[in-house]
Amino acid sequence: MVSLANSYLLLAAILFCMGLYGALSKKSAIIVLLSIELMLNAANLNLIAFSKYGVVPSITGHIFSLFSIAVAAAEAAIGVAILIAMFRNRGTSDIVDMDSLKR
Amino acid sequence: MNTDFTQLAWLIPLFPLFAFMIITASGKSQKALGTGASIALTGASFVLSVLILLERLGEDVTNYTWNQFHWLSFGNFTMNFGFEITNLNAMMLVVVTLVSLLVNVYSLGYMKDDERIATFFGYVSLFTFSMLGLVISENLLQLYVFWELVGVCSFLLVGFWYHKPEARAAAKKAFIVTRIGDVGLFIGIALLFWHMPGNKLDFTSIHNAVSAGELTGGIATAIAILIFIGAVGKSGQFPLHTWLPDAMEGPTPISALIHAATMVAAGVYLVARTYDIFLVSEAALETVALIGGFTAIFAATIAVVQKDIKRILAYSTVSQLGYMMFAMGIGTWAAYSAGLFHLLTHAFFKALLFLGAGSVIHAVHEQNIFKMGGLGKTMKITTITFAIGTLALSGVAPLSGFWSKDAILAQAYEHQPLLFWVGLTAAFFTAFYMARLFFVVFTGKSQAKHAPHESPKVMTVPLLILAGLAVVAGFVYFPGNEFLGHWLTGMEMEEHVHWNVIILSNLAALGGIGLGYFLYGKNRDLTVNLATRYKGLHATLTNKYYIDEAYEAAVVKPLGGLGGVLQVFDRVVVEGAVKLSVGVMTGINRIGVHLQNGQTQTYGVISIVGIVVILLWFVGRRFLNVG
Amino acid sequence: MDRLHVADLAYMAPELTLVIAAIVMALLDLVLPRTFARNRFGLLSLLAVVVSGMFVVAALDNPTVSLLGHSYRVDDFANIVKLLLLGGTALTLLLSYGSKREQTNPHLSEYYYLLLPATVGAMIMASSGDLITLFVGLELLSISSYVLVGIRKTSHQSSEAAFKYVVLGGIASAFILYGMSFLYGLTGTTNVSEINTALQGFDPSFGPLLYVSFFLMLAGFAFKIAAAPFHAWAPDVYQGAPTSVAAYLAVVSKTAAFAMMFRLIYNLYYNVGTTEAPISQDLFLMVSIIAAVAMVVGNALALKQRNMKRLLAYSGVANAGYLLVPLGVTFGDNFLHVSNVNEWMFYALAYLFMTFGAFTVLQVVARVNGSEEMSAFAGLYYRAPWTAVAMTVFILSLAGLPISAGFIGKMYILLGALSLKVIWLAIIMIVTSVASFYYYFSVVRQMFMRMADEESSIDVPVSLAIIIWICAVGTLALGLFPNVVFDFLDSIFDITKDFFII
Amino acid sequence: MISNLVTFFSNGESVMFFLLALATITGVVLMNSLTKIIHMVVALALTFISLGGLFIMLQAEFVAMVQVLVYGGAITILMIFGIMMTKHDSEEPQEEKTTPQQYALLGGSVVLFGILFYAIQKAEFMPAAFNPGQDNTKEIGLQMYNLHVIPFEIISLLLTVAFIGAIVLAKKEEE
Amino acid sequence: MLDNLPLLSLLLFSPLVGILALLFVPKQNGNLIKWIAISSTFLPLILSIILLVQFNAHGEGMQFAENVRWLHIELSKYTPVLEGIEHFYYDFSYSLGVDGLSLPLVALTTFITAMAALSSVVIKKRWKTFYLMFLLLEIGMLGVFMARDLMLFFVFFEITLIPMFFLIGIWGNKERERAANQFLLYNGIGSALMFIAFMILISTAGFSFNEEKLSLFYSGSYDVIAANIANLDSFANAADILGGAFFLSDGLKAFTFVLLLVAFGIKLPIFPFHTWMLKVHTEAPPSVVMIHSGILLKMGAYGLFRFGVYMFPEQTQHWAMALAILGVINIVYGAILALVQKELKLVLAYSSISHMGIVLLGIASLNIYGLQGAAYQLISHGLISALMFLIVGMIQERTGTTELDRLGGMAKTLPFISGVFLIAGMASLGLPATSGFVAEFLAFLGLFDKYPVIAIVGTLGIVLTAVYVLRAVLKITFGPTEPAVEGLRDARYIESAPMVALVALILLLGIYPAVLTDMLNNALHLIMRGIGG
Repeated sequence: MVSLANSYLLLAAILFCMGLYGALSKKSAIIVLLSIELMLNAANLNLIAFSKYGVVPSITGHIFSLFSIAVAAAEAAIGVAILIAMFRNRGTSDIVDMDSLKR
Repeated sequence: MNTDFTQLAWLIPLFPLFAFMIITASGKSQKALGTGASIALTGASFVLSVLILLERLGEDVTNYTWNQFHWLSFGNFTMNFGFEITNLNAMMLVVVTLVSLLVNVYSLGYMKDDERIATFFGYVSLFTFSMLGLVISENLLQLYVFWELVGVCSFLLVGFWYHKPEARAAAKKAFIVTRIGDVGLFIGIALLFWHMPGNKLDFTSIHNAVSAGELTGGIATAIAILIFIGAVGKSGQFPLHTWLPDAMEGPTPISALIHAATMVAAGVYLVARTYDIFLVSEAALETVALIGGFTAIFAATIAVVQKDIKRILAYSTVSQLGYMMFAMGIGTWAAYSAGLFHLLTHAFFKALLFLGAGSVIHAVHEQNIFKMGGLGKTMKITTITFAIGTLALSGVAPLSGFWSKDAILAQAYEHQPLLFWVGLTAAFFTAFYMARLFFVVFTGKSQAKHAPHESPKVMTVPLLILAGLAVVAGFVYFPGNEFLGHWLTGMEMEEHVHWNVIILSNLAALGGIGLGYFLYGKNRDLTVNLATRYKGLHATLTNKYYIDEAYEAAVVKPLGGLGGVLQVFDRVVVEGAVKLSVGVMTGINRIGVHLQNGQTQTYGVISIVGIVVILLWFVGRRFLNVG
Repeated sequence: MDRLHVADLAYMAPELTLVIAAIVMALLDLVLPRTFARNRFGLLSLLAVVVSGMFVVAALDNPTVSLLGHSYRVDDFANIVKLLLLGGTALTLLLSYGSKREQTNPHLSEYYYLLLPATVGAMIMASSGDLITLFVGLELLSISSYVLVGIRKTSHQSSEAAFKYVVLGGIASAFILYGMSFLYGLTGTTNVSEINTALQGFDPSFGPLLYVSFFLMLAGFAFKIAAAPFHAWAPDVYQGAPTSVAAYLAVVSKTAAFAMMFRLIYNLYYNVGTTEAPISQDLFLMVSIIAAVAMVVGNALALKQRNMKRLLAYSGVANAGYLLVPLGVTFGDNFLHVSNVNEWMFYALAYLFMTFGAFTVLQVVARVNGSEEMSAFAGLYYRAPWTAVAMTVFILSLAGLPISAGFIGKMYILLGALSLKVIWLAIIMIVTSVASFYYYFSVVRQMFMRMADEESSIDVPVSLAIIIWICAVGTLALGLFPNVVFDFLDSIFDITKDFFII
Repeated sequence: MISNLVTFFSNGESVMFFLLALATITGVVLMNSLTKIIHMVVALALTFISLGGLFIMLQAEFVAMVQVLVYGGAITILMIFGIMMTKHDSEEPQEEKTTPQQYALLGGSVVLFGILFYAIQKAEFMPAAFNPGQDNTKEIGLQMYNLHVIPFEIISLLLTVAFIGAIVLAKKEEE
Repeated sequence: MLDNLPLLSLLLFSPLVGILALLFVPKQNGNLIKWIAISSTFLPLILSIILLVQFNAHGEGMQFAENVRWLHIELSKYTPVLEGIEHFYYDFSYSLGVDGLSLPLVALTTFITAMAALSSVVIKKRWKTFYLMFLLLEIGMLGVFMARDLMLFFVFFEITLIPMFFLIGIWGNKERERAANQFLLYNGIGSALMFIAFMILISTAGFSFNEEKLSLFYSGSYDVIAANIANLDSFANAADILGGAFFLSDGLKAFTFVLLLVAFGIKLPIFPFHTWMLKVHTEAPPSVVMIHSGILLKMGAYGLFRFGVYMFPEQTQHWAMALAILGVINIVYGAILALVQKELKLVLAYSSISHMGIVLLGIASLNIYGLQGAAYQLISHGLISALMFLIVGMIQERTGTTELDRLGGMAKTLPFISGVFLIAGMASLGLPATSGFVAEFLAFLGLFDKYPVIAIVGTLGIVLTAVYVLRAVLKITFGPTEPAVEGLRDARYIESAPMVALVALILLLGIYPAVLTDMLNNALHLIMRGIGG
């Protein structure tokens, strides 16, 4: 066992998949949004891990992950804002109730 | 040789065509113009035909051919049309124009009250044109063209009284049944085309090719039989005879012209025209002889029990045409001449009989012979001429029918003894049913509702002329005077006098007449007894051996059934296949729309499944060597 | 170390114009009294777009400029795409300007100053050669569009659509980012050309990872362009969003995502792999498969659709498939077929005209009948003949029938595919096009063969009429004289200099 | 097998990694199994914070700080606000039976993980020496404002847009 | 003077004159619209007669050729590997020309369109749109027969679909919309397959080298492609140039040939691709069916000649047997089904299927007789079916029905129409002295050389044709007068004019076929050279 690179990547993969699972299985819209954040976070973990253990280690990974954190925050904010607007209109925040647009 | 008139032979068909055009252009209201044009121009054709005939009666005549009309041409290939005058043609021209002229005149009286008389004359002219065109055709394809055209004219005239459903059915049947024969001829022509050196179809080339031995063996047999199938259709030979009796739905002059004298004889003419091919194939000749002989006796037996005057004559025509065919099938030039000789005489006396029948129908407005009776008293001329016709047809010496029939029987006697007896039996039946017809119609008590009257002059004069011809036409060819045979074939005919044949045939004729007189002239009640005693036989005969029913069951019904099946096939299988392929798309549509349920997470799952499937496929394919 | 100089900002003039306009409007919105009609911002935005477009035109055919390690590039691929994007934005502005319902939105001014940043994001996507910049541009576009979709916030359909879009868009972003992170890990850089160089000699053990990373990114992009099986959001979102936003998503957003895909996929993966393991072949085959699936699914789903917006969404799915074909078929062994990018650009232009035209006619009809169902089109020919004729032109073009831009576009794509003998894809493409006749022509049937309940004629607002005319004339002109565009592309665009980042 | 484990745990770094990874995964698992929404959010906060720890192990101190601040702080708080502003049943409703969709999702996620697992296991990373510089915060700053200044500026625009957008969407209409 | 005019373009776009004129007439002005439209269909007719007069029947190849660059897509910039080449491009031209095969079809098109325009005066609504579509359709059809570039051909082929869709869908009978849809989809599939085949041809056989200009190009030109396929040294026949990128292998050739066969087979139609046209025949307005059955079906056969047989002589030889069998199936199947239909239009629809089988037979015979027969059948059937539907239109207008059971005895009330109907029927069943006979005769004659047995089976169709034609024609014209036929008015002058003209042409072609066969000859001769029969 020379490096922990693969372990970090695996951890990220687990987080990504669980985030994905959560995003697509949870009924609560808030948790769905959080699960998406988790997926982005898994990617961040990947970036940081690669910036140390990658083929060509570099600081760029850090920068990339900073950008992605910013993006994730913005997305979360917009998501919650839309959810609030949605809640005002429909009185529910369950994602399963959002099916007036279909077929 | 003098060819002044022969060169002009192309005018002969054109005259009646011109008449047809005049009538078509002037419309059906111009009755006088229409009938006049038709009679005058047919007359012109007749005159020209006679002149040509006279021109050809001299010695050292050669066939005259002109064929410079490039009907069809592409590349190196040209199909020329033209006309050819041989002695055979010349004879046919005279027969056709003469009968046509007489029928034209006769129709003036017969059709007087029909409002479409001009149309009628138009059709007759068109028919005359086509028939003459057929006669002077220079090659087989041209002949085929006119062959079909006469068929159409026949169809039009059979269906002339189109509002009658029977006329419609008869016209349809006439056309379709002859068409079956035509297809045979068509195939024959196509095969001939490919097996003739130089792809020629004109009769001269055919003659040359056959003489040079370039057309022999199986293919010659095939072609000959196919051509004969054409003749079978047109001449109402068994098994394609069924249309001819039905065709009697047409006006009677038409029956005389088309279905007795000219068009139906075209089959015989066709065989004669292509006789070279038949001569190289024993099998083909035998077929012709067998079919002809069988038809002769077969149709004669049916005629014995028919009640409709025209139908009796129609079956008689079928039977006589069978006679001619079987003469052709004997395969000697003498028999050939005899067949054509019979064609000539038959044209006259059968036309006579039909026109006579027409005169009767005109008088009583009835076609069932048992509802007539006793007409001999009121319709003298008709009766006498009809009697002449009857005798001629029965083959009583020395009327024309006797000579021609005798010529055939003599040849059969020499070459095909079996067929001789067949012919003789047929002759007996012929005489019998004609006697029956004659005695029932013209003697005994009158059964008619209307008071019968003699027909006007325009109708009786043609009868008289034809009667005269029926008497004398036989003298152009009899043992000792082989003029016709020699003239037609260009060979020396040596006709043997077979007294036994002469006596037997006369006996048969007289026997038939005698029996007819015995049964229908004197003891008519007996016939009823006979009919009840031999119920089955009687029914078989009245129903014409159930041939129509057999066709109905064997061809028409299955065809309709097949049509129904294919209709279902078309709707279910063919369209079903289309629907199936459409179904793939709509299937995807249904699944897709079902998944489009508005649930965000479902959408995500669809994507995940998509990703996983494609990734598994590719990663597996490349790295795990699976899939 | 590379640095950005003030002078370099001149190269970014098109984007800066839009940014400045957006900021100015945001400030004006605060300052100006309520009585000031905010729809004038629409004209201001249009002005900004035009100015930005002029900057782009001025930059056409200049030598390629690359700033900060390809983080920002001005080349003709980017310029042409930017023209498409700006054109689409201009039409969007006109469309919303002519839409009564959108004009009464209390957040009209926000609509305008969100639309411009979205376009900036799209433009950045077209002109960057760095993963980080690309990702950020993509997110700028995405986040702005989430808001735009939900801007009619009192309508629950609008917010529902927005939320769906956020959730699925977020997942897609996560996929892209995750995929990019692997790419970064395997090469240690985010610079596209450097990644390609590094991948040329990659360690075979990274093979599966390369596939996975490629496909994760592909899935994310396919989501953005609404290619099946990542398409399911599109109909719902289009239906919920205001028409102008739906048109914007269908055209501008999609074009930008395509531009990014072309740039990235070719630059990153072209010629990667060895003869034994021709990885790039596999990767391009994946694209072809996605294209095929999109064509089939898009057209199949549209077959019985009665809502016009959803129908156009499905049609967009199918069109995404068509547009992916030039990407999937690559160049061939001997560089025989190198017109891929041109094919895409031509069809994207055609798609811009026909889709925008169709959305606009839909807007005209919905405005009068208050319904977006297909039945609202009944008897249109008798109520507004020229509009119906224009709609027919758009439909013919969408269906790929001559003489229209869509036909030439599809023909060009097919020629490309068949010059490399990719027959299966060509057959799928053309057969599904034929299947699309079914639903496209049911609109025609409504317009021409059914009678409307009302017979009164329809007036078309000027701004909408302008769009319809521009699109109809454009569609026909591209069909009749496509060589104008071909020659233009030929004179401007050079794939080696303007597309590949070396 | 066991010897592998022994070597693994003989290394302090590894032990640290193991603990943090355990915490991370525990958070996620809890998120997926808890029923109260607020608990789920807190469980995820655990994950986010442990990830910060992992970042520190990876010599990304600055990013770790940002991670804890943004994720562990801002986003978690945002979500809690979100929960409070939208009336929640606060219970994750339990489905009685598993739908085909859930099977598909579970299968899909597991297979996706399987593929990732396979790909990651296949990869052999031969790490070069990572030199984050003396002060990687400074290094990040230098790079951010030089090489990556354009995305940085765009992010500022993005945040503005998000800010305006969030206000527009979440603001209550005065009527 | 005429030599300098682009006659073909003038002809092709002459219907535009009518279109433009119509656009300026208010739609309420029905009579003016009709007269403008009808007279404007005579403009192309006159031009096509001028062409016929000017045409040199013995000249080889294309005449009146025009060639203008239409689509030129430069590729050289992107293709680094082609050293020493200055240009590399796609080249699709607006290129027109007529030869002995296409000119008669052009004339047929203008003639039947004019006749159909005359017979369309009975259209009851929306004349303006009707005639606009009508004229548009004419442009499309003319283009198909004149185009010398594959892409142009395809464009015109597709253009015909759209006006037809409207003509069926707006003015048809009850199920018009379904019929229009079916028409569009089936034909769409057909032309899609054709498009693929064309593209394959362009990207392989179309690839050429111009030494003078040092340029390589993909050409869409029919002549270039045909020449390249035939030329053994061309790129299309080289398996080794650039890895066989342009190699049209035997497999690919067979594939393309089958694609073309199916594509044109749908149009023709060949069994089992015929179901679509039943609906069109029953639902479309009769004057439109005149055009559909008279000309549009011929486009399929024309394509089969031009692209199938001429470009792929080997494949044609190889598939000749299959074609012959398909032809016979078409003939017999169509005939038997025509026999059981209860609706006159369906009888005629199946009859078209049956008659188009003759075209296949002619092609399959691979000799000049057969080809002549097939080509002759195109013209002949065009005229006959146009005449038939002209009459159907009149019957339908007068009685409101075309069901056989409800019609009868028309000869009494409508003698003129009945007479013409009878003539049409006779021509349809191949009566000598009508054009139908010549075609049938030549096609069968040709086939008898090659496949006598199949031909004999096929002749069964001749009998069946007689049966179904007479069944239908006699049911309607003969027999007792049905109530629906009572008290009707015979043909008006404007109706009888097209009838007389059509009958005259049918008879002329039947009596003196050399006028047409001579013209066809040089075009078919070229085809023969390929298949070397």
